[in-house]
Amino acid sequence: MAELRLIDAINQALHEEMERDERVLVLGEDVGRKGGVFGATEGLYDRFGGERVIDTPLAESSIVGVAIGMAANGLLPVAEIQFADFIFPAMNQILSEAARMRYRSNGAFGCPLVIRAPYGGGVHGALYHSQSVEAFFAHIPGLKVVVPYHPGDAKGLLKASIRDPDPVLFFEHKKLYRMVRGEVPEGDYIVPLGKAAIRREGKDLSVFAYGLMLHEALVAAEEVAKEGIDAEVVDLRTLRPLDKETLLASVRKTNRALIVYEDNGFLGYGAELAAILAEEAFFDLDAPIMRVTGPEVPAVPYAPPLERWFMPDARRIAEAMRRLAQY
Amino acid sequence: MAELRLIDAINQALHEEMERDERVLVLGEDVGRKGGVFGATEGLYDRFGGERVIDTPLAESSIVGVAIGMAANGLLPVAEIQFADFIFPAMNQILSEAARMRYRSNGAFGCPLVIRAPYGGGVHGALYHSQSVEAFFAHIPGLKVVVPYHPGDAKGLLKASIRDPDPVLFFEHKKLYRMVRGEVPEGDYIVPLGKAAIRREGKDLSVFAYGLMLHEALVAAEEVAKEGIDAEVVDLRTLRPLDKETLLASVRKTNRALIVYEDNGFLGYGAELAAILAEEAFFDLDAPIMRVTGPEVPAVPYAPPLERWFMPDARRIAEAMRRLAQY
Amino acid sequence: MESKEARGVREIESRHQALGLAGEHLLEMYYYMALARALDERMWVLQRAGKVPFVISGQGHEGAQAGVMYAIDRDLDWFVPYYRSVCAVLMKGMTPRELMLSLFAKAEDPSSGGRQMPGHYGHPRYKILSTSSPVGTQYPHAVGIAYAAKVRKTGEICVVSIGDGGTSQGDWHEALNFASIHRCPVVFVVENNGYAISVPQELQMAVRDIAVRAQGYGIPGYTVDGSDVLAVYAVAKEAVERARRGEGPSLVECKVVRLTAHSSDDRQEKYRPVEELEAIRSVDPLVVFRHYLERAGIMDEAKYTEIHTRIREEVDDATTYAELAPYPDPLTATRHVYFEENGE
Amino acid sequence: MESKEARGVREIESRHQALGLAGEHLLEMYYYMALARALDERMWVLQRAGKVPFVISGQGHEGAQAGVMYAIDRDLDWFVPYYRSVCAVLMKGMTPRELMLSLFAKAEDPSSGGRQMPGHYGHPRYKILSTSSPVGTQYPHAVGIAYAAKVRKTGEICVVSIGDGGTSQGDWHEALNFASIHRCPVVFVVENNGYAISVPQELQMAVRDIAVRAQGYGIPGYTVDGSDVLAVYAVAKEAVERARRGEGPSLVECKVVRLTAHSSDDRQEKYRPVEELEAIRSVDPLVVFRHYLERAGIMDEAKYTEIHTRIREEVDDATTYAELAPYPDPLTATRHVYFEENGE
Ligand SMILES: Cc1ncc(C[n+]2csc(CCOP(=O)(O)OP(=O)(O)O)c2C)c(N)n1
Ligand SMILES: Cc1ncc(C[n+]2csc(CCOP(=O)(O)OP(=O)(O)O)c2C)c(N)n1
Ligand SMILES: [Mg+2]
Ligand SMILES: [Mg+2]
Repeated sequence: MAELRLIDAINQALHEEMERDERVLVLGEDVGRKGGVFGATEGLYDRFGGERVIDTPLAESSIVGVAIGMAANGLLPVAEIQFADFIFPAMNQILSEAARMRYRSNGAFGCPLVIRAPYGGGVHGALYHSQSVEAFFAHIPGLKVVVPYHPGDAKGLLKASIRDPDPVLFFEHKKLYRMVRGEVPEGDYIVPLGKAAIRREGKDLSVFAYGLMLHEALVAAEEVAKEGIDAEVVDLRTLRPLDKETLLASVRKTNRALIVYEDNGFLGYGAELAAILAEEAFFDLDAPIMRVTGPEVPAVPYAPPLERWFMPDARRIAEAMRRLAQY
Repeated sequence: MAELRLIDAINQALHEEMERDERVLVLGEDVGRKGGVFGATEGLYDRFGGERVIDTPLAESSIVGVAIGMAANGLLPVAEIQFADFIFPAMNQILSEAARMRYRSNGAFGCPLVIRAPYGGGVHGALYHSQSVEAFFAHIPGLKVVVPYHPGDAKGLLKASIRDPDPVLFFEHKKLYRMVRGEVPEGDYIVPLGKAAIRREGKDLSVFAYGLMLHEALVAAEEVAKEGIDAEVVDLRTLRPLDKETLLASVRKTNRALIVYEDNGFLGYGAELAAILAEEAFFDLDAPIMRVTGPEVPAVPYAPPLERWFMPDARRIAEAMRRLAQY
Repeated sequence: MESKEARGVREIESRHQALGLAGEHLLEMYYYMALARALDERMWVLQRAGKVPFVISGQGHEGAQAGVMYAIDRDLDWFVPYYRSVCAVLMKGMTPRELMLSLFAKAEDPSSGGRQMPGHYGHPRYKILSTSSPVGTQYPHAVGIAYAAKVRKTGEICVVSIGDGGTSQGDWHEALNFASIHRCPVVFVVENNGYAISVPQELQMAVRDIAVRAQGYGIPGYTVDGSDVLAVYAVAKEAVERARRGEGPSLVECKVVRLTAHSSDDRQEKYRPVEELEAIRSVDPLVVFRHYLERAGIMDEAKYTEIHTRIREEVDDATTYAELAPYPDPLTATRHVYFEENGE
Repeated sequence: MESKEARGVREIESRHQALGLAGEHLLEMYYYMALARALDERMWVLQRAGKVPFVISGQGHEGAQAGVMYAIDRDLDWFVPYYRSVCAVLMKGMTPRELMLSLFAKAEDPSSGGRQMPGHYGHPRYKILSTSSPVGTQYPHAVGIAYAAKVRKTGEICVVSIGDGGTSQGDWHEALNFASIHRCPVVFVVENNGYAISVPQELQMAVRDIAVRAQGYGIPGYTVDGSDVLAVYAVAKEAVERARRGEGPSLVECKVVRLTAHSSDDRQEKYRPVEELEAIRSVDPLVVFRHYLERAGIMDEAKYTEIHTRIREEVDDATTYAELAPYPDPLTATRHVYFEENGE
């Protein structure tokens, strides 16, 4: 089994799925000749040609809108939004169209569409190349939202997303692309959507995270382990549909919950985790539900001291773990 | 003091503000000659003319985008989005531009802009004329989000919004427009943004709601009062910035929280209220934090039995109150 | 010397014959136009009678729709409608019952099972894509359908409709741009009735003819009188054939009239002058086309009565059927948010 | 008989004189173009040296920008830039130090206090609207600024810039449509360098000249060689005067070349042929304009040295100043999310 980076795993999944099923097609800005600004679509254009690997005009609404039409007429489009920050021109097509094609037609039409979007901060991307936008989409019934952390997951989750009959938003953390390596099985396999993974078992408290924050949480967990705090770290992987069973089971075991996300806190994704726990696991909780999140500003600023200030990291997560363990 | 409907209060506020300050200007689809599809801008065109009451092209992104430019050059635009459901083409302009003009320019530019949008279900509007979209915007730092319930509030809050130096989203529930009357002071006054109102004092449990759901909560509170349950009903009024003091103080008094919103539950606005309470009022809580929300489907269906099925109402809220009071 | 009248008939005959159309074809088009109108009028009656809360419809647009839809292969090709496409979806295969089921929001409504407002057509069997309310989103969908047809070599083309107001949306521009780059087999139709609810064309755009925009995408653009069914057919035929030949999209603007208010929630007297409302009656496509058929000797009193009797029966049947049909069960309301393994 | 050379000079002189420009005006334009280029080149050097993480810039676009900005009232009028507008914002008043402060993301950066990436210009004093990254959003802003100028009768006009790729966005279309309806005093500039990162114009649109789209909005459209500063000036002047007269917007497409990669994150060798990269050097606006100035006898060796010595000093000064300037204090990072009563 090869040790690959997240970006390689994604590239591999795209290659294999396009090879496997000629209905699969990739479209987006610079995904063709250039192979994507992050290289995720590297090699696809040479292998499959311009008809199936489309360098689109610079217009996100039509990237998604056209993909919806393709999906309605027998193709399986994988659209790339160059940065998650630039997904908002396509918001209407995603929310009003892709997400409710099935519901509004009472099941007559589906929308098997994947939208890949690199997201997240810590890469000197400033206000408009650093955003975590998952909360906007995880709120929308009819969509599925996936955020891989482990490269092996990334490949299997992306394949599952491409084969899924419903629209899936697939967010890839830019900083993770080339940061960590992980075992990626060769050939075909699937990691099912809607299942969280326990990355580290523990008994003192539960940490829920995804994407880059999962990495930081794991680092923090090892750190506090030295102090005798045994943290369970849960990788949510799919944000919608949420694996509620794993969430609740973990808290029922540890009786303490820490929720970590990079986005600003107010109504960010983790708010829903807290709300579910406060309703359904209230009597299992021995301590307040804590959150470590990005600060309440519009986005990650550029200057290095400001960017550092913004990003939640292992240090801050470890601190929160210590406070939580004290209850 | 006159007893007015919500729609009249809004119309009055617009008239008075345009009269008071010639920088105030109204733009949107059908806001001119027709006076708006709900009549909110009735009379403005005749009084102030087509230059200040603009019937725009059918293009929400430019309605907001042009308004942002107007605001940058000395005007105080009040944009109408005909239905909140149609705000998504303008998502990028609202989120990427209006909400962060000030932050990104380090305070050099502001964006004094109001976006009014009728929202909500129960009016036979089906999937695309019934949505509650406040959660998408209440998540965004740099925006303010207001949802009036009482007509007197509506006038004062709208005036405050127009005079606010930052972008304000002002959501008006369509069903409330002509449903309830309330005292609306004549002449000029302001209801400050960021302050909740306790509509009914109580000691057994706290209900947090806004818009139409506030009305349903009040009805439910009177019903359970007959059974000896004394509910406090808090009208949030401003969803961002949230009046956290009032939220926390109420729960510290009643030790029980019920959160009501019309939107689908998962990551809807009330999730954040629950998260805050679960973190900051954990030891004050005697019971799980409960939510009554719309169901987890893309939007309100049209057929009368389906629409009734969707809408949270006094009956369901009262049931939840009873359950909550039993802990 | 030939009488003036006889010469008139010959000219008229040569007009539709030059287009390869026989009398029976014209009668088929007329039938659909008249059926659409009759259904449409019935819908308003039902709304006024308080039997349904809402109606939005296509009176005045039927000629444009008949001309366009007659130019496609109605079995093979795709259609992406909008809420005024009553005549078009009937021609594409939907039945009066199906339309009435949607008006009454009944469980059996094939477009949405009663979930959507009336006018939100959709039907996979007839290759009519499901419609939403946000204006403009359908244009990129049509491009995607056409692109897929091209890649999959199905031979299909796709027709999509929108109003004049809809051309202001960014999606409209993005769709034309994308389609023209990739020469997608799509025909972009604009049914220009001069209004977007109350907003007149002068406040919607600074040009008289929307078709001039075609040049900005390097594609053919046509402006045609939507009350003249044959003129529309001729233009649509050209556009369809071009698409079929793989030469790419065209833009077809049909000037039509909106005979009713925007919808049952609107009162157009507030913003349209009385004279205008009177004047547009004279370009009612149904009246104009009937006149043509009569002058061409294709339709006489008897034929007219026969067609309209049939239509009346169909509309009555559809109304009764739909009115009596059951509403959807609330227990089904959570279904089809996502694909269901054992769905349907 | 007059020598060929002398005749050449006369022709040249008459060219700028016909436009009402004297030698000193041309030298001012040249100065800004050369200053922009020098700053720009320095930025790339600093990036390569690892002193800053990122650069995006306007090499090859300077001629178009100088021609346009010289046509406006730089004190009175508004400018809505994009990330290649280095020369334009300098002409609008920004200083080399201000640009370098933004490159280094220092606290004193007037555009954003170090919050935004370089190239995101903005300055209320110079009437340069704050820029974001999402391509296309600035076009409607410019329309709003122009509308406000009209309502407030300030006499201002507004110039806005974008690249060829940006014209594909819905916002681009919506802005042109809105402005043309209301005859807003705005000049829409497109700096067409034939690429959007790696995407060539043929995959961005099906037309050769973007200016043809102007017809779709009933406004004048111009396509002009962006390496020919005087040609750009002439066209821009017309557009500016039209706007000033209250006759509404114009669309000015300048064909320019992108001499560098899209940004420091890009490697254009991957998608641009070597021959093309060599060929575009010959239409470098700076070279072309210098040649003109020399032939017109406006610039000689001494003048050239004088200008470039001054520029070199300014660039050095700006670099040193910005490099030494302090970063913003993280304690300030929560500020200006909303208006602050005692702000600044
Ligand atoms: C995005 C969006 N904005 C606003 C509306 C409300 N609306 C529905 S139809 C309509 C006018 C459409 O006019 P036009 O495109 O000319 O079509 P017509 O009804 O005249 O055939 C408006 C504003 C909508 N449905 N979608
Ligand atoms: C909405 C949006 N989508 C994608 C991007 C990423 N991006 C930045 S610049 C660019 C290409 C712009 O090309 P063009 O408009 O031709 O301008 P040029 O850089 O060539 O001057 C892209 C795709 C973005 N900034 N915004
Ligand atoms: Mg219309
Ligand atoms: Mg370009």
